[in-house]
Amino acid sequence: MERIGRAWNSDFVWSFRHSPVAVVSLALVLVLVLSAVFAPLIAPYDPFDPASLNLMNGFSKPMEPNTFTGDVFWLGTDDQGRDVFSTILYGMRISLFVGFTAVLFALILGVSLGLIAGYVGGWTETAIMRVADVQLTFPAILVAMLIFGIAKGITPVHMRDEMAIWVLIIAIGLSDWVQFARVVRGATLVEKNKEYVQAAKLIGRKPGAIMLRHILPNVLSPVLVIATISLALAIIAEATLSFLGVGAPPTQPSLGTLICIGQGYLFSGEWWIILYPSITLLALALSVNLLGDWLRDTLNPKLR
Amino acid sequence: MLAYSIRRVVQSIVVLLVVGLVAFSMFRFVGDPIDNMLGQERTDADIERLRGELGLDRPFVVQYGRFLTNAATGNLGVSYRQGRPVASILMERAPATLELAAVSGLFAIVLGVALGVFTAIRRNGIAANLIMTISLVGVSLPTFLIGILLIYLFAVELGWLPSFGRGDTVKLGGWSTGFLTSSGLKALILPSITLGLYQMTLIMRLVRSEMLEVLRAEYIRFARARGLRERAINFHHALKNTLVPVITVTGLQLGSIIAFAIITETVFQWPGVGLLFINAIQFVDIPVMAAYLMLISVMFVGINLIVDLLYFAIDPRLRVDRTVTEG
Amino acid sequence: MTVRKSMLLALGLVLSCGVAQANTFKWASNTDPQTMDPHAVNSAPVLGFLNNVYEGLVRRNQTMVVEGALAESWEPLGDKGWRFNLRKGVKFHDGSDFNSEDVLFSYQRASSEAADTASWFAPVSEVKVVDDYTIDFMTKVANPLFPSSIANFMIMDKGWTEGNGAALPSKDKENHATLNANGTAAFQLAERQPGLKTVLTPYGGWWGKTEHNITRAEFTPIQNSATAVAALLSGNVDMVNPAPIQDAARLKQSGGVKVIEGIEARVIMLGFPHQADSLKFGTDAGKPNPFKDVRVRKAVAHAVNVDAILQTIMRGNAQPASQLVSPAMSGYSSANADRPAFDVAGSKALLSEAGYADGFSFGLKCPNDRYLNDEAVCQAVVSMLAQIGVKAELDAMPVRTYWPELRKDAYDMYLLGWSPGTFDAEHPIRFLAHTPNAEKKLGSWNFGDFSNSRIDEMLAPIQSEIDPAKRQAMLDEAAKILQDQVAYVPLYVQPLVWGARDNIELTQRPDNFFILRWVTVK
Amino acid sequence: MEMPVLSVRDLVVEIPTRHAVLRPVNGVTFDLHRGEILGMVGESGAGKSMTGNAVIGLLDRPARIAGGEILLNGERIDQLHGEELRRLRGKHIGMVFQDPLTSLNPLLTIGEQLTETITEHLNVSAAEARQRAVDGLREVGIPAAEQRMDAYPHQFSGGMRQRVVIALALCAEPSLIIADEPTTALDVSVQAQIIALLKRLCRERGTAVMLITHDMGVIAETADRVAVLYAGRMAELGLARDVLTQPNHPYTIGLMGSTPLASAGRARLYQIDGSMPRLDALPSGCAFNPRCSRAQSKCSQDPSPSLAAHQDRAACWFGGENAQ
Repeated sequence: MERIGRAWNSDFVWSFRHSPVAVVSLALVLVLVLSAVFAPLIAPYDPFDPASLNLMNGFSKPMEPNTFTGDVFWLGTDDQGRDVFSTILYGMRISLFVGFTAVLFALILGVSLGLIAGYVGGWTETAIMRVADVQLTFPAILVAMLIFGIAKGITPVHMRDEMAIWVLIIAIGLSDWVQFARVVRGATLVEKNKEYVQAAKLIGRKPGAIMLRHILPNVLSPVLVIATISLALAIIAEATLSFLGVGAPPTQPSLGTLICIGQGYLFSGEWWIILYPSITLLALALSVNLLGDWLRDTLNPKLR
Repeated sequence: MLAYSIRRVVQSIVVLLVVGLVAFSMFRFVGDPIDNMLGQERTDADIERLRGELGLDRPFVVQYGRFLTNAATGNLGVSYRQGRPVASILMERAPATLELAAVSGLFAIVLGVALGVFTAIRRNGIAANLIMTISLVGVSLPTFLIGILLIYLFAVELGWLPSFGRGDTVKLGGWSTGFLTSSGLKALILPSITLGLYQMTLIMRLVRSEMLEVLRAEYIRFARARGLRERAINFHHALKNTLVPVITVTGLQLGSIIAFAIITETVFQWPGVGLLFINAIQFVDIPVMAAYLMLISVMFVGINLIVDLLYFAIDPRLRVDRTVTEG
Repeated sequence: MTVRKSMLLALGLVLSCGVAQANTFKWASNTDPQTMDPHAVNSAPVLGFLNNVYEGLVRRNQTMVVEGALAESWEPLGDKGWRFNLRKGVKFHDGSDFNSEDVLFSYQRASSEAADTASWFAPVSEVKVVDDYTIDFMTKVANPLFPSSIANFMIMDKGWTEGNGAALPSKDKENHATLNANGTAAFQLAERQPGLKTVLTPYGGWWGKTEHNITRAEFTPIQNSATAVAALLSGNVDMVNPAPIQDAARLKQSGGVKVIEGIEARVIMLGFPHQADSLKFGTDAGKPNPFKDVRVRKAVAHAVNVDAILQTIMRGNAQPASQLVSPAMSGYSSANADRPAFDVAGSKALLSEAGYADGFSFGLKCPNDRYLNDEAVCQAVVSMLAQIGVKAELDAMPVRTYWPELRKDAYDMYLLGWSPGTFDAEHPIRFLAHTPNAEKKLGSWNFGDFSNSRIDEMLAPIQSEIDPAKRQAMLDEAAKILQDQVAYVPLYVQPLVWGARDNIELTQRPDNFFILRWVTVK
Repeated sequence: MEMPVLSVRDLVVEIPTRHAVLRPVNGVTFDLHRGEILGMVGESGAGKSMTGNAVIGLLDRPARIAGGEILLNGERIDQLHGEELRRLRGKHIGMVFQDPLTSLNPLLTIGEQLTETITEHLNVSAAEARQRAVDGLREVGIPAAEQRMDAYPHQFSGGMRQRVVIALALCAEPSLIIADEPTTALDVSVQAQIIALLKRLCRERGTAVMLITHDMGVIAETADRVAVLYAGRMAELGLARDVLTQPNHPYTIGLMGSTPLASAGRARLYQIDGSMPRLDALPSGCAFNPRCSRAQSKCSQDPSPSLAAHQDRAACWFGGENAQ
């Protein structure tokens, strides 16, 4: 109890409680993530079960009974009669899955490479950081596209759809590890020369393990900030790639794919097919961004 | 400085060689070039002839060397999809992308620096906070959505600006420019805003945070303690120091503009290299992809070199004379 | 009204008059003709575009009826072939004269190995120049349809083509003829930027009677259909082909824009693997191929609710199809005009009869950039098949990778659209129904290897029969066999939807060719 | 007696936080006369820099002057804002910061920094400003001052840079200099030179100096009078000679005792137990009482007696008697 009380009163939580923006955006993120995770329970329809679709429900307007079937859909339906609300929930699942997994992949890769570079030093460090520099000169989205393009060339045609999600994750993750590596390497360089590490070396403890124990806590807050901001970037990158038709396939539509599909109905009056996924994407990216911004300000007060 | 420059140039060449290797490997190993170049009704003789022509029977290193010398002399292969030399396709498309990138880069830098300085100086003001919040919306809004929104608003609903393409262009030598016709200039507006907006917000936020950092510096306090005017402090003392880190990142951002042009060009059907590239990805047109990669990397490396040199111009600490008076 | 305002108005009037006199016509399509060489690529976008620049011996008029072009008249040489009497005084755009040497040269070029149009000349045994303005095309057997089958065979100038080193067409390399053109038609190529812009200007020396009032025509490919619609709505282009079907209603409502609708000759259908032993995709991959059983194919035919597809995805703009050609084609079998009814119960019964009461899983291949809303139609088919317990895994891809996949037999079911180039029911029998025979260039698009000896037997008589009644009887029989065997499941006839500004008058031909010389700008 | 250059009365500086309002400076009172050097000593956090910043009007938000008054040459300056405050800085009050490395703008030549300050405050031509700048540099002992005008800060050593900083602080001829730990960041060998320079220049011009430091050695060498701060309050104020040799306040005694230089003659090093309390946890009564070896019950109940300028030396109930 006391610990909870202390945590509740800690500066971090205090400044969170007193930042309406942070509270609202965290609430929004939680609502969106939870509704994506529990999409199968929340969504009134399963948009991926073709047997449940009735083509005659196609293009139902939001909250209005369909002319042929009389069914009512909250946010309307798309050309196939799929409930837009359910599709958004499932699409967000894919967007978030790709986003989270890609960031996790980038984080693990970046943190390990940063640790190795900072700790081992010498030739290894030069090699890793050179690669990082080179990659940093290329925008993430381009790197992701290239990886996607190459993967598309390598995978057999019929595997492309199945592989697409994983290719996306790897492409976005690989394009995003550099920031993590840089921060961790910097912290490692500082920590490496501290006395306890030298002492640990002297008494024959494995310094690597010690470093891990001491460095990770030190870099936790910058890594958290980078991860949050990266998550927003990854979600947008995924949406962009899918929109360009080099991302999630229509069989596993993410928010970007839905917007891409909806764009075809921009002028035909079925505005809900593009509007609602766009709003969802914006809400998701904005709330994660706001949270990241707040985290950066709070954990890194000198930037406030 | 000379040593430094030489080192940078050598590094750039290494980068280009690595990128070249990636590009070559793509060409060589992603999909069978023979398969892609010959149609359905090919004969074994055709395959052998092409294999010889392309030198695919030689050792890898020889092939790579040949690829590089070809690339250096402007021979980038033939597009699988269009059946035309990639180099000439790129030459046709490059002006469109470069003009778009230049205009949106200018837009992003001018507005980004101005707004960044403004929000840093008035960091507690209502307007500054509003701008910061809007900028977060801007960062969270994917480029393609901005483009669609702008088209819908300004082209379809209001009918003020064209929705696609470059308008009329004028040929100047081998360069087709849209700067000289009114329709060309009008056509530039929406894509430039779309492309520049994201970079603008990034530059703005960067300038703001760097400026805030600088404004906290001791020499700014000292300048205040000396009774200098706020304007002199902000624009003479702080801005100059802010620009040093901003230049690096902005240089990188300019590189990204060329890459992000892919999205804008798709939305606006802007006939540049980005649109070419995205089509190449969809059709797995490897020579075009490889050539685009090489072209972009040459541009990036060039931009980076320029940025490094700009550094020298702005920051006296990096210049050669390091005479120190003992005291 | 103030003086200033009226002056501005007057100035505006002057300016708009100036523009009106210049009559620049801009149009957009989703694909760029990939070459300017009329023999290098046999695809509708290329041939349709080049029909404005090059001409054939014959051409089709607004209602698809064949009429003379570079040939003033033609007559059969018994059952040995056809004689064409060429038009005199025709000049190519570069000023050189047109004569029978050019026709012979073009024949040799278009039928060469390097050309993509060689299959058109499969029936031809020999071409003989009689004199400067007379030329004979000899056929192996009697071929009453030959003149109408070569409406897209375009004539190039021998001197120009050879002189520029383009004696043979080039599919995968650039040559002079892929970027330049020298035809005889009403328009000449003024500027060509592949993938960006192509400009045509009227040819002053054209032999025909000018019906258009265009002074300059600019073509821009716009891949993204929404962008194309935006361009039309905002007046950046005068015409788009195609206009997205879903936008037709909106375009009709908005001022200044109209929609031109028609029925294309193209029939959209589902195809099956008739010879494959096992399924290749889905969870049942490797299990025996159920589509070999006609009852399963019938079940599929009854499971697809074509009316629903037309109602929603096609927005009521298309008509259901019962056979491989649309009613507008010659040789259409009115006797077999009924298509299988939508009947889930009957479909399920057929399935359990065939031993698939619990359904099965397979892979459906589909293009996503070839036909109107092709992918959406496939998705709808997937959900309709799901109602009868058959699980289709959809794999949609660009057409460039689609055809190679089909040629590799990498499908369990596929979507195909077929537009008979001859506007006759014989055409799909030759390409889609006859047992594949590479040597005779027959059944070349019969990916599923459908084979029926009676059909194979009837093709030659259908091709050579002169008596319409006898011919129709054979075509009726063929249509019946294909329906009974469910060789394909014809779904609907694809609609043609073009969008244009109100001040544009144009003619929409059912083959989806856009002919500039019928355009007037008001 | 002539009017003091600086007169601080009951100065209170507050920092509102979410838990409480902190008072880093709480009722500080002192005078500073022309040509006089007042040493301000105390541990870090005692409020000496805060006092200096309050005087020159450079308190960082949310810190603010909450009470008392500050008079410069008889005029109140604690309520000035914006433009008036700006004109005061540099022109009437100069400041020298601790670290010469960071006090100078790295991207401007020292000539630019000097002339911009001079033209800002003195109505002189550009040429004259430059001449004054060169003179200023010469005065602080920069060799080849003319040429060095166009050098950038990084081309100077630390000591030289601090000389430049002093030249900058003095160039508009202010009547008061606030030197906030001017030698702390310098090499020991250079410290004495800088202190000597500062002392000489101020004596020559009659500039009053508020010398903030924690270095008793510097105080002993330089200051005319000494103010000892503890937890935002003035503990002791008196002539340097007296305070250093005969400290009255128990804290000062401890401070002297823990300073090697001053305690050289004593038998043992005197150590104060514990550390200065945090501002948000000040004890009741005299802030020093928990650490004071002489504390009595009175000390924990009543605040220590206030210290009126020039009257008592130490703010201690027992200071006067017990010290001797």
